[in-house]
Amino acid sequence: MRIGVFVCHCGSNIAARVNCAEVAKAALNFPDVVFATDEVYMCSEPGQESIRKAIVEHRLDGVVVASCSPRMHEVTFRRTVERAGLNRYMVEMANIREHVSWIGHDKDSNTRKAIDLVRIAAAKLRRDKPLTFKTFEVVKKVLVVGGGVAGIQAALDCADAGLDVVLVERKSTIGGRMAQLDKTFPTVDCSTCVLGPKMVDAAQHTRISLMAYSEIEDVSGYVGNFTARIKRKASYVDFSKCTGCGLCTEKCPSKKTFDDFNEGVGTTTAINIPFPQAIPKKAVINPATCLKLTKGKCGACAKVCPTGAINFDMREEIVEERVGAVIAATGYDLFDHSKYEEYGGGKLPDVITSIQYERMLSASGPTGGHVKRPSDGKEPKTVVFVSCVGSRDPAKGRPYCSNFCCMYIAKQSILTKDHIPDSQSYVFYIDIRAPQKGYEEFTRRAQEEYGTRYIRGRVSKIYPEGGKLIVRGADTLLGTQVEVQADLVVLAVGVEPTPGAGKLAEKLRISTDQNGFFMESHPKLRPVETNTAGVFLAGACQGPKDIPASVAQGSAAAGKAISLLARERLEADPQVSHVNPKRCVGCMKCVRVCPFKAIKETTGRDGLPKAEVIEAMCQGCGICSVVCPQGAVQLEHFKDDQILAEVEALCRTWVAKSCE
Amino acid sequence: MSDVGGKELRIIGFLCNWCSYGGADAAGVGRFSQPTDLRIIRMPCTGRVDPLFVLKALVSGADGVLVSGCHPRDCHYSEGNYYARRRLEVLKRLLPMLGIHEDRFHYTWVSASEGARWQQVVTRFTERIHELGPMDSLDPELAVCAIRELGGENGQADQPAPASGE
Amino acid sequence: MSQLTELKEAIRKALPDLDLVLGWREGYDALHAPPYHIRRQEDLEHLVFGPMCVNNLASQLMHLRGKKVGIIVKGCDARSVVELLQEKIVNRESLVIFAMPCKGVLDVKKIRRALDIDHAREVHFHNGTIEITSGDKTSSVELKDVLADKCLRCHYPNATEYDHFIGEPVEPRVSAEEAAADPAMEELAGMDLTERFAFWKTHMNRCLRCYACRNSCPLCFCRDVCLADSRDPHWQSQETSVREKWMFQMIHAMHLAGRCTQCGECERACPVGIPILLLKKHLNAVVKDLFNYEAGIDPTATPPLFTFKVEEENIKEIEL
Amino acid sequence: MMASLFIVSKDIPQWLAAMAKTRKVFATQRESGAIIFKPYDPGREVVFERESVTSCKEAVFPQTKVLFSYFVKKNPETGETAGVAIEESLNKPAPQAVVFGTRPCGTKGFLTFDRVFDCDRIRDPYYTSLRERTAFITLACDRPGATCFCHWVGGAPDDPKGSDALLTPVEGGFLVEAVTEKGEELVNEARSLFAEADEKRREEGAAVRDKAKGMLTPKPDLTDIGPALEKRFRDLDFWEDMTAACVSCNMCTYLCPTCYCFNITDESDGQAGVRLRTWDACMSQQYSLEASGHNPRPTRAHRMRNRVNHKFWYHPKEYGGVISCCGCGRCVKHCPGSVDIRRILLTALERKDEDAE
Repeated sequence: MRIGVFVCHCGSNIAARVNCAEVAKAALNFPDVVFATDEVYMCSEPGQESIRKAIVEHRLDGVVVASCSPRMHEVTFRRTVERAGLNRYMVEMANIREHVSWIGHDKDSNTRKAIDLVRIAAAKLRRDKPLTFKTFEVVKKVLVVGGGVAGIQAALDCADAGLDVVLVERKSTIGGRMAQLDKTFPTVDCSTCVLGPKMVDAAQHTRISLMAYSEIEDVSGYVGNFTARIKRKASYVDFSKCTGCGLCTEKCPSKKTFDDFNEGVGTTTAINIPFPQAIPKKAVINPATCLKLTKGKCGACAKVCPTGAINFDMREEIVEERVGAVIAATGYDLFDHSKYEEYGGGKLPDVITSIQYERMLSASGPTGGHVKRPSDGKEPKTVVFVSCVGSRDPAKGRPYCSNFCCMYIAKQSILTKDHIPDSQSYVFYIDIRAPQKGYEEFTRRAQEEYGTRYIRGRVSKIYPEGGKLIVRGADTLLGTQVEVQADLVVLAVGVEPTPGAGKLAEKLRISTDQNGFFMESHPKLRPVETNTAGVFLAGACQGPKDIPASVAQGSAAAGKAISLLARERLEADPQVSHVNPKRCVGCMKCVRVCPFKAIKETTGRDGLPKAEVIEAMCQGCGICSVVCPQGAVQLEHFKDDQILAEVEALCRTWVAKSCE
Repeated sequence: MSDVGGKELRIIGFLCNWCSYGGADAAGVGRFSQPTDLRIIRMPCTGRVDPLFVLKALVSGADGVLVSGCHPRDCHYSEGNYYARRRLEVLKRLLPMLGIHEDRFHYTWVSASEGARWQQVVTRFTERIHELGPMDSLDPELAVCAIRELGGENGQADQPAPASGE
Repeated sequence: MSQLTELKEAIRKALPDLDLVLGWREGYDALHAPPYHIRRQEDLEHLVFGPMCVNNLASQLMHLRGKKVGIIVKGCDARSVVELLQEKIVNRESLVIFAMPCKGVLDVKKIRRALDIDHAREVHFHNGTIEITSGDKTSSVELKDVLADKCLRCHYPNATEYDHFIGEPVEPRVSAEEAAADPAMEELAGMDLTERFAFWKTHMNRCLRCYACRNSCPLCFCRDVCLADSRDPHWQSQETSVREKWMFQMIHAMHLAGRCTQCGECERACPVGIPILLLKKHLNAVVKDLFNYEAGIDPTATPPLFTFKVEEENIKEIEL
Repeated sequence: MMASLFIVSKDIPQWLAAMAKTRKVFATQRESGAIIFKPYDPGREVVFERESVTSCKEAVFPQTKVLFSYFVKKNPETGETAGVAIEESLNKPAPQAVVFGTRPCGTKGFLTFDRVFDCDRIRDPYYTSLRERTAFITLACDRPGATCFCHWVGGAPDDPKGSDALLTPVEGGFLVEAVTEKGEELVNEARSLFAEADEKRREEGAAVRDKAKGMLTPKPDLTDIGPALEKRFRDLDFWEDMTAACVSCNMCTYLCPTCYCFNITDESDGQAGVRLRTWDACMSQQYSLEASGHNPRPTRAHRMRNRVNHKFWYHPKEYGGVISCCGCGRCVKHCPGSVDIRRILLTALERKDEDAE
């Protein structure tokens, strides 16, 4: 083999702390290395051109690039060598930037380390062989998980581009958090008026199949060919018959059911349609409170239903869908403020969450848009907003900012004044975060036009006294203690991943970050991709974000899915496992452990069982390789011999050194 | 911090491409300085890390071996690190019976976002290997000794080359 | 009817449906009973059973795939069969298991050490002693002093998986706790790291790389395509250095982790007395501790290293 | 042959130490119950009472021999190959060596090696360079065991063939007879340790040898063993039955004093490497494995047939009728399956008139 080694200075990023010329010189002495050079920017056009030229001039059949992380530029250099006529897999990278120059201060040690990393890359490359990829057909269908505004946007964009979409929503209606909101900032326009038409579009789009009241059971397969098993939960109402007339909800005698949509502000019936604009507008029975389902008596809804849609024998069912891409848009949940003992631990009726307040403000909400204290139903005159409840508080395990609370506090204080003109709002805040277009002006309006009083400081205690709530906190600007006698306290509870997010991440084989939000592939350059090909992210499931950001990300994720599925066939990564039938003894341990069911049992020429890899299904993890005691299963480009060569390349130099 | 105790030891890291290799990248991006003894071998998944690679490294002259992958539940291939956890734990408990200090081997989970944690892992592990010192050596390989006799280590054989093999 | 007669009778009846039955026959002296194949009724006359039947016949099953095979097993051998069933090397339908309750087998090396005998013409067992006639001299020794170590701590004298159980089950020699106590393990455990390193270096130095350990192991069924003498993948050179020889034992031990039934054939087979079973015993203890698993008990179980739990009760992540 | 001398048992270490001054001395020592050949170490006891497990062939035919090492030189400017430096191990003189305490059967094993590695057609320099420099001090056998059959194959418990000196155990010490000049030299180097053996001692020695011979079991006539094996060549059922206890390991061949097969492998990192000659074993599946994956000896039955046939049929055919088995019985005694080569021979002989189907 003839190997060329290309050492990148990365400007001064590498060169300042690694003697690149020396690395190149040392590399020239490695087995099979016949060319070595160093360049200022290997990834630049002249840099890539020098690789191409050297390949031709020196008849190279493999290239080591010592530069930044392969996670950054492996694809770039694969294209470079391909342009020069080599197989794209005949490149290995030595990461001498992130793993060397950026972390080590001593130039000599760094240079030695860089030489070693080039040595192992060359040792591995010697055992690389050209790989040719196979192509496979893609399913031109997208699964969108979550029917909030981000999911709806993603579904609509995909469908408009001609892709079929399965939109799965856990609740009985799409709309998500946005549907719960009364108004949106900074325009203070009606949330439902903005969202409603989009929901209708989604429901009526011929390419979108809406699966409400359903959850993802599991997802198998790989990019272009996922199989999702979707659980349709038992709603006890035949959606194909239900017209959403609502007669059943009027007759239902079980009226003490927790009102999920209204966040427990008021109660609802066991059979329920969450809100008038629900899409699909279908009733769903809550089995925990339904008298028929719990006690076997009643059935009032069935009697009144004009279409006979009620079916108490309904069972959940699993529906299988084959899709080519998945967009996760599962949104967010809210922090449980009962963890704040000092704020009453959730036991003070007049300390409510911002989303409960939002429902109260909503004309279609449980109070008909009248702001009432939960304890006595009276209109509050003094309303205190407390920001960062479960945000920016490492002690509560919530170190991050929830992004949009500052803005909705401003909005809610404005709305409070609109609803109760003689009211006074107070806001306890740490910082006011209003960086987007029109946001800063909006918070100023709250203060200047609506007289909301902003107090910079944390609230230390909330306790009831004489029918009021005493909110005690610090005013850090004045350096004094403040006490406000409030009628109602609204806690701006922080944002957290939905409870099912972790499980869904496992099913989709994507990562979550330290806070449980789905992790993007690259924080800057691949913000909607994940490390699992074909799975994209939209909305607050990736991190707290407001409506415009969620909508933008929904479109972005859709764009990624569209460009992926625009191709008829995808290229399968050829770095897959292969079974050498001469070595296979047929113990099928590999079959047992393969997470992708990519290895099957066949019969060898000797009539004995042998394992065989289904290449299109293999994802290249290499678990099989380790359980095969005789090394019959080998993962291309991560073969035993390659890893052993890397180990030996490192140890052998050291052994030789220690002999001295 | 780059030079622990003045002399480097041979430490090999097997890192999963998706999490810990990215974590090490993140540490680099964050300029979290670390000792330079560690040499990282990139693996597709900790599920690919055969415990025998670790043993091979240790008997071949490595003073310490570090394996790092995705946190449980975060495996890119959904299950690789679960298998790895079992194998590597068994391996860790085998080492003392071989007369090899179990601290020469460590396995851990570092995600792609945990650059600071990676810095901590590398720093502590390197310090620990330096506390243990170089590994007891076995007989040097024949090849190594033979090459040394030839003076070939610097690529400068001391006799004129017979033209064989060309 | 004696146990042997009963066994012969059972085999006689089963033989027409089988290609062969694995058993032990009389050897070159009364202390050795080599494995042999019973194919015809007349072969049965050579069949013997007793404490000299040391070989684990399950080692042969790999070579006999595709055939209908009968196998005579002791309690410990049966565990190897169970493991092979688990690993789908053996098909239960094409196997007929004749289970013999076992009171222990001899360790010929111990006998050689205890008694100065050249040729054991006759061997008799009674009342816990073994009486050996060599030349014109008869000497005896207590059976417990010449039984294989594994038998002294045996907790599985009766096969758990069988088609025919011959005779009455015997009581385990010791309780489970006593079975766990192992002087050889304790000795190794009592050493410090340097001593243990030196211990293995010394022992491995005399290893011949003859692979008697590997090939006697009922679970090393990939012995013909073993990593130790493969060029692709190239894990090992053929050099007989301690490094290579020890590495092979590490491969052997790791590949058996969670699978080894401690039948002891590897150590018995070693011509130069390397205590290679120690590593496997240790790993078995580790596996028991971590996964509460013992190999070769349940034919439907999955060996612990080929499965996992999302939450491992007994693996605590150690922070540096 | 030199007149008999006598050495008391406790002086043996002194003799060994004297020889070890200028030579590499291999002697039988006990490790974990197994008697093996190891380089002499004054701190360790040399044991004689039993035949060693390992044969002494390591001394002349090391299990691993570096034939040569090489290094591909590169032009430091261009990285292109500039030649290959080779170091031949033959250029380093082998040390003088003494093997102490082999039995006559084991010592005789090298006569088989000589026929193969040092004959008219071939002179293997790696072998002969060591062979020439190695002397054998053999211990006559006073009590053949259950697995001994040296007399079947032309040997005897006191056969001096191949030895440089022969010791016979007697009360309190050993009778010593130098067989060759080399042997004489070894005795003379520590002459003060030896006394002339008196009549009584010589008679005692003769009695010991006679007694040993008397202990041997009756021997069969192996004249027709070649044709008998030939008859069984295609009878795979026969070999299948004979190998029912075989696990196909390499032990019998590695312990055998006459098995001389080797393998040659290169170990290289692409630039520097060694060529190794290591023992190989025909009982291993790999031995006859072809590059295509085809194996002409796919089962242990095929392989056992080769081992037995080679020793008792092919080798005698090639080398003037000499059987290449020394009858030491190691392959029987240490075999994990107690496979008895004698039974194979006897059964083949029994069925020599029977044609294979």
